[in-house]
Amino acid sequence: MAEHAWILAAVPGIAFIVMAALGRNLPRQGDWLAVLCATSIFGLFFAVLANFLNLGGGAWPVLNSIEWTAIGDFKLNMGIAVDPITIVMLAVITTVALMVNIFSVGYMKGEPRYWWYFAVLQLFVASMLMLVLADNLLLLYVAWELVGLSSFLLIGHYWERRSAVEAAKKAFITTRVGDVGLLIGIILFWEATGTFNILDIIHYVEEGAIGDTRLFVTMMFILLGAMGKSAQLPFHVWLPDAMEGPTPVSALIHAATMVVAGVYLVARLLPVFEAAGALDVVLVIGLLTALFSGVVAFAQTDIKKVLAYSTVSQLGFMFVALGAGYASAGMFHLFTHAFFKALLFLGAGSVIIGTHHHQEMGQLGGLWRKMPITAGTFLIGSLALAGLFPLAGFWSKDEILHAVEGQGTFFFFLISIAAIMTAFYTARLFVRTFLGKPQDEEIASHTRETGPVMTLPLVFLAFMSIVAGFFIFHDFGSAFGFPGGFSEFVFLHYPHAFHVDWGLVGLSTALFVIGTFGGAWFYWNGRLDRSTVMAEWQPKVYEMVQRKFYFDDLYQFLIDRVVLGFSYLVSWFDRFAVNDTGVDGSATMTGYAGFLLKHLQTGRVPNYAMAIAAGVVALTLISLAVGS
Amino acid sequence: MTTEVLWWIFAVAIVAVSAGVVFARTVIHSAIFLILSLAGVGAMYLFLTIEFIALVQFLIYGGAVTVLILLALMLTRMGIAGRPEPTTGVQAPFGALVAAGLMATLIGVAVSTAWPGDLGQNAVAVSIENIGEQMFQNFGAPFMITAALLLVAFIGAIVIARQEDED
Amino acid sequence: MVPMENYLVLSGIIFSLGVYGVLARRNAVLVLMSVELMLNAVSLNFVAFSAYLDPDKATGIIFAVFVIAVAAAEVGLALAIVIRLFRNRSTANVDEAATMRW
Amino acid sequence: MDTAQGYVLVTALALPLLAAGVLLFVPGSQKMMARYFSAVIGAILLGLSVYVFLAYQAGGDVLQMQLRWAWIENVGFLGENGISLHLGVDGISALLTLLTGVVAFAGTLIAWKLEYRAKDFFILFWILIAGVYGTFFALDLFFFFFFYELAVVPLYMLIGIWGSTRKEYGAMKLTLMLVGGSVGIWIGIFAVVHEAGLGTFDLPTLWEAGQNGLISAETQKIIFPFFAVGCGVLAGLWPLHTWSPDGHMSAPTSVSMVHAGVLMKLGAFGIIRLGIQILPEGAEFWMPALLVLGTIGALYGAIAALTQRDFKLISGYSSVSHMGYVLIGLATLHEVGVSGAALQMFSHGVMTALVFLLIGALYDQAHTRDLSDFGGVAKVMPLWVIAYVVAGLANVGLPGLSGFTAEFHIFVGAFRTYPVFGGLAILAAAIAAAYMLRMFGVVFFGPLNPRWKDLKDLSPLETISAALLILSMLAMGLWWSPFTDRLANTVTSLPGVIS
Repeated sequence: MAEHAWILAAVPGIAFIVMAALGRNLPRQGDWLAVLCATSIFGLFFAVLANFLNLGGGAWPVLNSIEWTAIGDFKLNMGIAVDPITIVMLAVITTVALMVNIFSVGYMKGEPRYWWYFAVLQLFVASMLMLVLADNLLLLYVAWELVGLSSFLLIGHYWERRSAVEAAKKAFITTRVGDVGLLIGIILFWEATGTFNILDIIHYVEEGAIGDTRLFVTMMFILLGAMGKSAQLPFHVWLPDAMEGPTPVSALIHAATMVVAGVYLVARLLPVFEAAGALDVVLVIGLLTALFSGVVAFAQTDIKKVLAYSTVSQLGFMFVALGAGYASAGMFHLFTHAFFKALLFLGAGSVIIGTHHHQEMGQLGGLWRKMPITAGTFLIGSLALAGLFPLAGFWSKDEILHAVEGQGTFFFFLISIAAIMTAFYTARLFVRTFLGKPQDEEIASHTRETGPVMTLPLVFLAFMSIVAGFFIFHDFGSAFGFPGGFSEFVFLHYPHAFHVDWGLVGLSTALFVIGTFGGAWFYWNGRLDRSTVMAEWQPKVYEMVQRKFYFDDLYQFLIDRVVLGFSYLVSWFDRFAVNDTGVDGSATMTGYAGFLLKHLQTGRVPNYAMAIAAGVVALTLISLAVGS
Repeated sequence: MTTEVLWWIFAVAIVAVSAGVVFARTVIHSAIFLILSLAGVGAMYLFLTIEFIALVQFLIYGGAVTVLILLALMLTRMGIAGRPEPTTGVQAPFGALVAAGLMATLIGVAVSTAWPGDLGQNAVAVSIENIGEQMFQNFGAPFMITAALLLVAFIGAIVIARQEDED
Repeated sequence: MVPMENYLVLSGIIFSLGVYGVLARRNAVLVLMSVELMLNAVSLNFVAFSAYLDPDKATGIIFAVFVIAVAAAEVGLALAIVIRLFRNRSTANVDEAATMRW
Repeated sequence: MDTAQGYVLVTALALPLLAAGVLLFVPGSQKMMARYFSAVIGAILLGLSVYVFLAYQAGGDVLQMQLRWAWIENVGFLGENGISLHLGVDGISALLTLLTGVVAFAGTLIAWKLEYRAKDFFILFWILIAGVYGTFFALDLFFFFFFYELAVVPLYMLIGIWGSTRKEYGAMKLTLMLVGGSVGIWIGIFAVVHEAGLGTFDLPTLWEAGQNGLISAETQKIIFPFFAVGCGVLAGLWPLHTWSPDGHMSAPTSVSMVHAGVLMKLGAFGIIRLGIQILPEGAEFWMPALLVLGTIGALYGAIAALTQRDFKLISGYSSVSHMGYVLIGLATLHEVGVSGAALQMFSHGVMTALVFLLIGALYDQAHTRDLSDFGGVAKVMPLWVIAYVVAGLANVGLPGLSGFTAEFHIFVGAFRTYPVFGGLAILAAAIAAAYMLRMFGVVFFGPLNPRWKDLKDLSPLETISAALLILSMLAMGLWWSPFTDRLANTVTSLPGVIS
């Protein structure tokens, strides 16, 4: 079954075609088909997993490919490769996709284009699975673009809203800039090794087939693609705006799966990154992103925006782990983060439905009374994110701290700060939304707990947020599908047996406590007087944070003034220089020459006779001169 | 020897009357000079001992064509009315220049070229029988065409010059 | 006998005078007479060539005959045009008949 | 078998001419008759084109379905096979034949709603199509040029009579520029025939002459620019592209489709047929220059398209950009790059035909093409928007559609030979995303402008045409090998092409 894992991608792909073609006419607009599809791939995943484990480590990675196209010496194969890292991604994608599909049935009820939403969701799942199954970079790129397309379509689902259209456009174009880099990098790999196959490339690189400088340049281009998709600085701007999409989409695409594609790519190619000496770049970018978005998250008031910046920040954590050379730590954080962040987003979605489309923290508060299940699961998710022992987030963050330990005190200090910030804004988010008194009685009076179709996925994900961290343990992992525990399973050239470092646990807990209590103290019981202290004390700084350090403004300026300005210049050049001067100009010159020369045409016979006679004389003389 | 002297006298006379054609003040004078010039050229044909062509020259040119021209002059009442306006156009000086250049070229070419197969003093007379044979054996078709051309041309001339009713 | 070059030079002089007449004179009939001069010069040339270079074939002479015939046709037509011109525009000056221009 | 298949080519060539001849005798008032007749002819041509493409054996000889009818031999300087109607297809022309069939059929259906002098339109239309087929089939320089011109000339009347915005200007400029290019080609053709000294216009013979030194390297370097620039005008070579935006703006819908979809490809095809195949050394010498111009065109068109306000201008500039890719692909002289160029010709052909179809469908109702007049059109014209989004995404180079297949090959070829230009070309693809999405955002989405609430969606005929074109894009995007396999032998056989 493992070598036929492509079926996983084929099932939602077919579902997409069926639903796009017939969706509107199916009973219930085909949402049952979507859930059925998600369930079946969830089940198929276990079939793949069982088969994969049965084959045993010797048979890994499981390969299956066909010849795709050939022109002369240029041969191209397409296929799948299933190895532990793929299995981890498959686990995340199928699980979260199932939860989101179920949740969406409740969330999207009565929304416009209900069928289209589910159809595109299947397209996304198919592409995402293809992305992680691909055995070569070209297929990966194809899937990479297709997930981008699905993301574009889903962010812009409410296209009657101008802001949704703008956000979709921004997401597509920003990631597209990174994709240019990725494609260049992929082709540079082919240029150096003559293959797109990931395993072959790693093999060639380890043999030293690519020169140092060239390899470094290639990896920088690849990294651009990863940064664009994973919203790393300075490409992060699209992710918060992407919250214009329906909330379940944010949970699936913009928290759990698509945005971690960059992390997945870097983890996949980690040996190459290391050979190229590019790990430090990854580390620094991740660290900057983690700190930057942690700070910006403080000043956000929209639940989803806070979660979005939190996601950016957590992706930064993953990059930091990869940059430190610990693929397992990065992948583990990816794994746990997928569950609790999906939980938080779906929780936010539940809040939005329960309060009838309100997501500003300033209007909420005290929701736990009205929505106990949502509040409870959200609390679990928050604590997991903030890193409470022994929830999932704690273990993965612990791994990252452990990884960074080796990179020097400075980096360790900064990543600790970032961890505190995580706990702080998470606490702020939970306290302001669920605790204290309702800020708006009108909204509060209408608030109801959402139905089971939405709360059940929350409960399941909350459960996963608690237990997912335990996969790091040897015995637990072996018992539940990851033999040897997570980090041994996904060792990827970095055998790193896990053991609990109690010193780190203590430190980690201390970071959690500082951050959480800080956040809770500031915002407890709707005490906005405390929380506005910062804004009053340093209004400039506060504004800077609130304006996201002016990144968006800078980009807007660059696009409006520089890019479009250049375009106007080129258009002007084309009109006036090339067309009016060059093309029409030559026509005008011809006309003007005719205007001048027509005066030779006097219409008087003697003039013509004169010309003939003079011509005869001249020609005779010339022919005589030439002849002699 | 006498022939040559006579030839030179005729040659100078032809040049003189030809100049008279183009420089004469009135058109009638030009016409008279033209008749003399044509007759002179006819005489030249006699010097070449080709009597046939000389006869043609006298009959057609000296007779028919000049009569035609005089007729035209009378019809257009030119030469009768002494017109005050200049008889030469503005481009006369340039015309003189071009004509002089042409003359120099023609004379230069005529003198400097070594004509192949030049019989010189041994030139024999072309018999009228020979001309007749050549004309009707080798140039029959052009002869016919010329005849047709003449017919067409004169019909055309009549059509063009016809007095129309509305005039 | 005079050498052939004499005829050629004489014909060249007459031709050039004819050219001058065509270029310089304004009167259409005079222009026509100048053209006759030129044609005569050419005929003379042909005949001279025929007599000195190739008396057997007499091609030049036959050409001269044709030239004369065509000249007759030409004169007839041209004078008709001149008469027409004079009737329509009351002038026979060639530089005043300038409607065929841009 | 080969000759028998050659008669298929003759049929495809003669049928449109025959159709034009028959239509001459149809009374002008019988519009429906002319339409049905043309639709039938278009369908048969589509069938023949599909047959030619499918019957072309991927693993067989390069030239297939050859047929030769002698015309003028052993007269004057012409020797054996002096000028003959020599037809045949290689992989590239088989692909372009398919393109012609698809676009011509779609164009016929779109011309259905034309009311003004419908019969005369179809007569000229079929003459144009015959010219296109002839150019792709011809294996004789004389007939190549003959059909090339036959395709160009009817454009003047098609645009001048049935066009819209500033049609006289557009038609005149287009015709003058293209004919100017033809002069260069004509000079080049005579230079080649004279230099080869074989007294023949037969292309395969001349290809051999070019490769085995009968035409010296120095001469080749002199002649090549005549072909490159002459054909380049039609291919939208920068800076001789300006007829494209204006011409497209004024042309009627189905003419725009055929023009941008097929005719522009004749230029690039000419560069292969005449430039690379007859003059390999000249091609090698001049290709860097062509590469630079192609890259400038690709970037320039994309950047200029960013701020255009007229649908057709956006498509016109995007055509310049995409034909720039074709030139880049050819200029690599790399087997993958040149294949990419051929694929891009097909891809751009169907994509741009679809775009012009859609623009026409909107313009016929709205009578404006200004982007800022619209908004939220997706509400009233969902099919239209879906089709446009598909075309736009193909334009952007989204995997799964034909644009990516083609551009990927071009990029690979470019990186093997000129990496920096490859990078710039990829950058142009990113800019394409920006101008396409900008247009999507402004026109399709957002709140519906109430002025357009009565717009009608695609008519059934338009839907069929659009579906056919979309199907072609998907076919090439999803399953590469039927296309690449047919190109492989041809491309590797081109002289001077490296692997």
